[in-house]
Amino acid sequence: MRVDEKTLAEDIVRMSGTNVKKCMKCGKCSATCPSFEDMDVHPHSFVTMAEEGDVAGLLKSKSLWKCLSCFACVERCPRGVEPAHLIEAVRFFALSPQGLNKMKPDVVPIFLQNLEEKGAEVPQQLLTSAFRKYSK
Amino acid sequence: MPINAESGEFKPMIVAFCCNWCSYAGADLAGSSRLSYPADVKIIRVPCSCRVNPLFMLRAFQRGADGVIMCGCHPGDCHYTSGNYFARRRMALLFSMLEYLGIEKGRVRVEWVSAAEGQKFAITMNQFAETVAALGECKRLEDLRCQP
Amino acid sequence: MPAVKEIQEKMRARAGELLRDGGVSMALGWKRGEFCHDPEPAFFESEAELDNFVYDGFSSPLLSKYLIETIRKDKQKGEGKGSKFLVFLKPCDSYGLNLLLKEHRVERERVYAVGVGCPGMLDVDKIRAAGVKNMRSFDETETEVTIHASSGDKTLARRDILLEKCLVCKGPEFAVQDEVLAPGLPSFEGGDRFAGVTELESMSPEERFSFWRNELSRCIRCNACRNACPVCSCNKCVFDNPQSGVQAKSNADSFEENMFHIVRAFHVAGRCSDCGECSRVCPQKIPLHLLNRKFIKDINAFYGAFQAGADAEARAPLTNYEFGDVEPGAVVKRGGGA
Amino acid sequence: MQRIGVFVCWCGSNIAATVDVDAVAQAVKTEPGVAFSTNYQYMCSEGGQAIIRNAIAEHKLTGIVVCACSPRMHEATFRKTAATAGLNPYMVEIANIREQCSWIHKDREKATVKAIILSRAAVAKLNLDSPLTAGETPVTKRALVIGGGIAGIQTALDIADAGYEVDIVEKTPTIGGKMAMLDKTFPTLDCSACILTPKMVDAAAHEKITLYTYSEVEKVSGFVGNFTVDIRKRARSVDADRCTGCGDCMEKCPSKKSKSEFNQGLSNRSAIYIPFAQAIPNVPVIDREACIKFQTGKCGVCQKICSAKAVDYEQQDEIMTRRYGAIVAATGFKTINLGRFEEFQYAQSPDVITSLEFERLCNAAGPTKGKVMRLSNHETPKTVVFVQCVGSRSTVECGKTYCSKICCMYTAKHAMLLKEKYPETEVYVFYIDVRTPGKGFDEFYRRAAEEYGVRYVKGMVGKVAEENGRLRVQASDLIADKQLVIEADMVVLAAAIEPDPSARNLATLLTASMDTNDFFTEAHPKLRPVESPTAGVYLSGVCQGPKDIPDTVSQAGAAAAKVIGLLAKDKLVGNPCVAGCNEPLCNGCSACELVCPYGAITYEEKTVMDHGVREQRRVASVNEALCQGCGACTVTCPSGAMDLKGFTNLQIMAEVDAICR
Repeated sequence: MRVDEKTLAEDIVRMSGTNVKKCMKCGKCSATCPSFEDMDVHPHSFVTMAEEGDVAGLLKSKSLWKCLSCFACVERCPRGVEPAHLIEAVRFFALSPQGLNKMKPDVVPIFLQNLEEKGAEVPQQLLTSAFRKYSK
Repeated sequence: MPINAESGEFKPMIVAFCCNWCSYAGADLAGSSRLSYPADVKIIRVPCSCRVNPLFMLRAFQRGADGVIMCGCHPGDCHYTSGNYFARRRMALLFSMLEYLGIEKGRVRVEWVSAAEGQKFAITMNQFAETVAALGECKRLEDLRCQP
Repeated sequence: MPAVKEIQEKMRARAGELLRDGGVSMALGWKRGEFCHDPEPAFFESEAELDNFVYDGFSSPLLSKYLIETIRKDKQKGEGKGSKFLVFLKPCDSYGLNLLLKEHRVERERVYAVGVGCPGMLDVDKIRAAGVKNMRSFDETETEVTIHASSGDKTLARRDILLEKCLVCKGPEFAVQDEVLAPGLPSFEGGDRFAGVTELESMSPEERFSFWRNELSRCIRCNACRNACPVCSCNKCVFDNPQSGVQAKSNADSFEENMFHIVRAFHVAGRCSDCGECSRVCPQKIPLHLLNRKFIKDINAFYGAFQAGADAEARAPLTNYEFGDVEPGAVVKRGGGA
Repeated sequence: MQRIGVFVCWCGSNIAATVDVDAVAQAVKTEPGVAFSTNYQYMCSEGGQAIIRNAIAEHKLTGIVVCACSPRMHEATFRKTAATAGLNPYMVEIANIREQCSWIHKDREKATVKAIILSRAAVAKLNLDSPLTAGETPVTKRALVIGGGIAGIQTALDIADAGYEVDIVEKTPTIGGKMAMLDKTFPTLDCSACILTPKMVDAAAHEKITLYTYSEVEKVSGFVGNFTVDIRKRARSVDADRCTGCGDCMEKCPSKKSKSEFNQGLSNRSAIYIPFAQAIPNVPVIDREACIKFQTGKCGVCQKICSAKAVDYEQQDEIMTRRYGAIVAATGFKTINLGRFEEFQYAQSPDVITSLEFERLCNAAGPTKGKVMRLSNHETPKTVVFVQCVGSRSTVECGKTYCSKICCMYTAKHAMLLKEKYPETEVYVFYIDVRTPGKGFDEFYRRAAEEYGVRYVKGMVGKVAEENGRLRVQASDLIADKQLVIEADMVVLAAAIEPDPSARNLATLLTASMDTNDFFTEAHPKLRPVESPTAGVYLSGVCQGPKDIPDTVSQAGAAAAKVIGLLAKDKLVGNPCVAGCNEPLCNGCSACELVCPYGAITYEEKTVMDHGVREQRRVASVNEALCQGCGACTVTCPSGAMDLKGFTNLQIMAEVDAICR
């Protein structure tokens, strides 16, 4: 892990391609989020935390893995802040030090099996988007 | 311009065309803020940068100027709405042509200075005077008949 | 494909027709000059005068500019009001006429423009350089020219003895015309007309300076360039006007190097159709087109491709602007339109 | 040859401490044309001015150079001084030896040399000065107001009350505009119609005001003080002079399926219609698109029924040409199209409405007689959700980046009105910020929350979905950090407002500039807020930017004051430093016309004397009333025919020469 949280936060924001300063705290992202109830940190707070450089908070939040990447917040945000892209970027930073950023096709059936057995623990939409992103 | 006889120091002769509404006011602000720049810079007031005929610049060089600078309102801020846009095209073409004719880069310059930018005006003039001083006397466009 | 002589006859016949009953009171064409290689612009007022009409590989001079004075005199006489003047145009000449129309120097309704196909104009200097002395007459086809001279007969490939402007031909289309005779002659387009400019741009400032000093110092201020130029048509030129503050009628000292040619090039910037007449007529062989083409090249690079005279409506680059135009400082930094 | 006096100012020690003023005065003595030179402590003081006046008289000076502070400071002062001494005020040049010399240089010798050079340049310029007189143009004492909403009406009334003729051009069949559609007005809750209709009547009855409704401006030419405007009076198909406004035709008209514009499409109207009961003029108009007679040729009921014989199917559009001294744009606004905000279901659900529609539902004269009801089942809603900032403050393509300014207040008003009528209703307002700068505004909003129990929730609505005949509103409560789901019966969207689309075309006609949102640009955002940069064109109401009624009325009055100030003048005195064409030199090429930002240059066929030859030529002609003296034309002109008085080519070159000497 990098020591310098501020630099890391800047990297995350830059990588996400979002401009967190454009956020006017309207909360439409949180209002529109289908995973809101499962999250501890809600999309609008996510943006604020990124703006404040609270990387530790972002990395350990449950929300990081609850976001479905459905992009409803991206679609609805009136300022073009795109919180989902921010979450994607944080995910990448959470995964890359663990060497887990290369998702392999053979792990997908296991997840899917779990899905059938235990119900919707890992939403399929997340799996698809994760596979698309991390198998690159 | 002649080299100062006593010190041997080269003092460039610089003509600055300033539009009345932004840059001339910017120069005044530099003055009232006591921001100094070389005395070699002499300002000619014009209503708008679009009043500056490329001919005037050539004329200055012909008469022995070592550098000529034109200042106007920032694009979009012209008092006459569009004057500086026309000036910008004229100067872009003129500068490119002067370079093509082998006149040293740095003897001509355009800078947009607003009425609030006294500091920018002073910095610009300091930089420009420095650049021109480094280039030395401008002989390439000088006309000997025009010398005393 | 008609031979050049045939085109000449067609033109002569058509001019005759139009003078006789086509409502045209005068025809502007070329007549034989002192030598076989210098036909000169001429007015033809009757069919009989057309005997001297010439159209060949040396009919380079632009005619449209003469319309200004012709129409002006016609108006002064107050007679023949509304009468038309026939002018012959090679494809590249049509751009010049369009410029005159656009700048209201000539009224469209007073002109009957007859376009004629052009086989490519010949450069007498290149012929001389090929060893021809005292040229007396010549025969030409689209590909070859046979010179009859005191030094003997010589056949040269047409391409080798074309004027520079014809090697970078704008193509066989007419920018403006009322009718076209002998269209579709092959043209020699395709050359890089900016090659000379690019070459100069790649030199050091000192080399460029000495190049231009060497060229421009030969200027004798004969004003041939100015007089040949289709857009240099001011009622009174600033250089002839004591009130302009830049009057200078003859060459003395370094005015030509420092002011005259720069100012002239700037005056026609955005209006120059690149007809190449200035360089062709220069008795001192100064490559003046390299000044104009520098502006054309820069204009194309900075503000988008523009061909002056291609139409009579579009705004010229210097009477137009865009918010995001390049800054003069950036131009100097990157070394012009290179 | 000029006789020039040079007056070097010390400005106390401001100049004299750094510049040897006496040396400057001595050095310029030998300059061509200089007949007198002196220096004095404060040239701008009465004593200094007296020295100048005396010297002008004593030395028969033809012009003066004052070497002092910036011309931006005292040029006007010294021009007046010169004028009182009988000199032309434009025979004055200033050498700026304070701001551009003494204040920035420390070395006395260098500063003195520079001051001498600057003074020489001023002398060189003055040698070529000639007396200038400002041109005068007469003023047509009549104003045109475009737009008949509250902004236009108020502007017209104020101008007319000052005694000037005013015409109002309104594109719809009646004046009144958006304000006529409103129910109550904040922050006083008085009825909109009660305060607007008297003004409408006043405007119609005012002897100085002429109304052109159902009319549009088609062409504008001329300039400040002298506009010529073509107005297209569209055919009403009803003779206004004969019509008694009885309304029989509307009743009998068989085509009754057109959406009422006035009621925001919430009710239908007949093809021949008066938009609303208090419309002015109270004369119907036939909507030819909807009229059976016009579409099929078979009907004519209204003509048969009309006892006044006012219905005229043959009526044609009429073009009138009128002259005006001033033009006021008061074109107003419309709400933006919400069709693309799919998350709010505006296009899909009848129970999702805009605030303006809600306004009509509340109104006792509205389509429901003031009963607020769900349009799907005509039941009174139990839970109503108001959403703020719909399309405002948004950088997405279908939104507007600006704040629409009025929504916070009218939403508080709506919430209150609703609670007043139906106290049991649950009312939510979702806001991003509540913006209430205005007299009594914050108190008004707090009343809604505190006295009426309106639930203000900080957060946006993310999604509205129809579910079991109700609206499922999913929103966030940012303070509680909760996601709320509300089963609502009605959702009211505070749609962003945008300039009326007709403004774009009008701006082109008036050559008035607009910003990227199509609001008219003011001449100066702070100091000239009701004037357009185009002289003689003024701005009133929302066409300049979002505004509520109090702001609109104030601005309308301010625009009227500017118009009155203009019309009160018999003549307009222009800037004498204008461009002029030396006709024998002009080629007639039109280049200058293309670069003139004011349309001040036109071309005309003129008889020109050139070297004793008289001939007809196409030459440029400068309208001195329009020319602002920028000089763009002078540089564009290839032949040097165009020159700028006060800044001529020769003068600037003389300055260059003097500096480079």
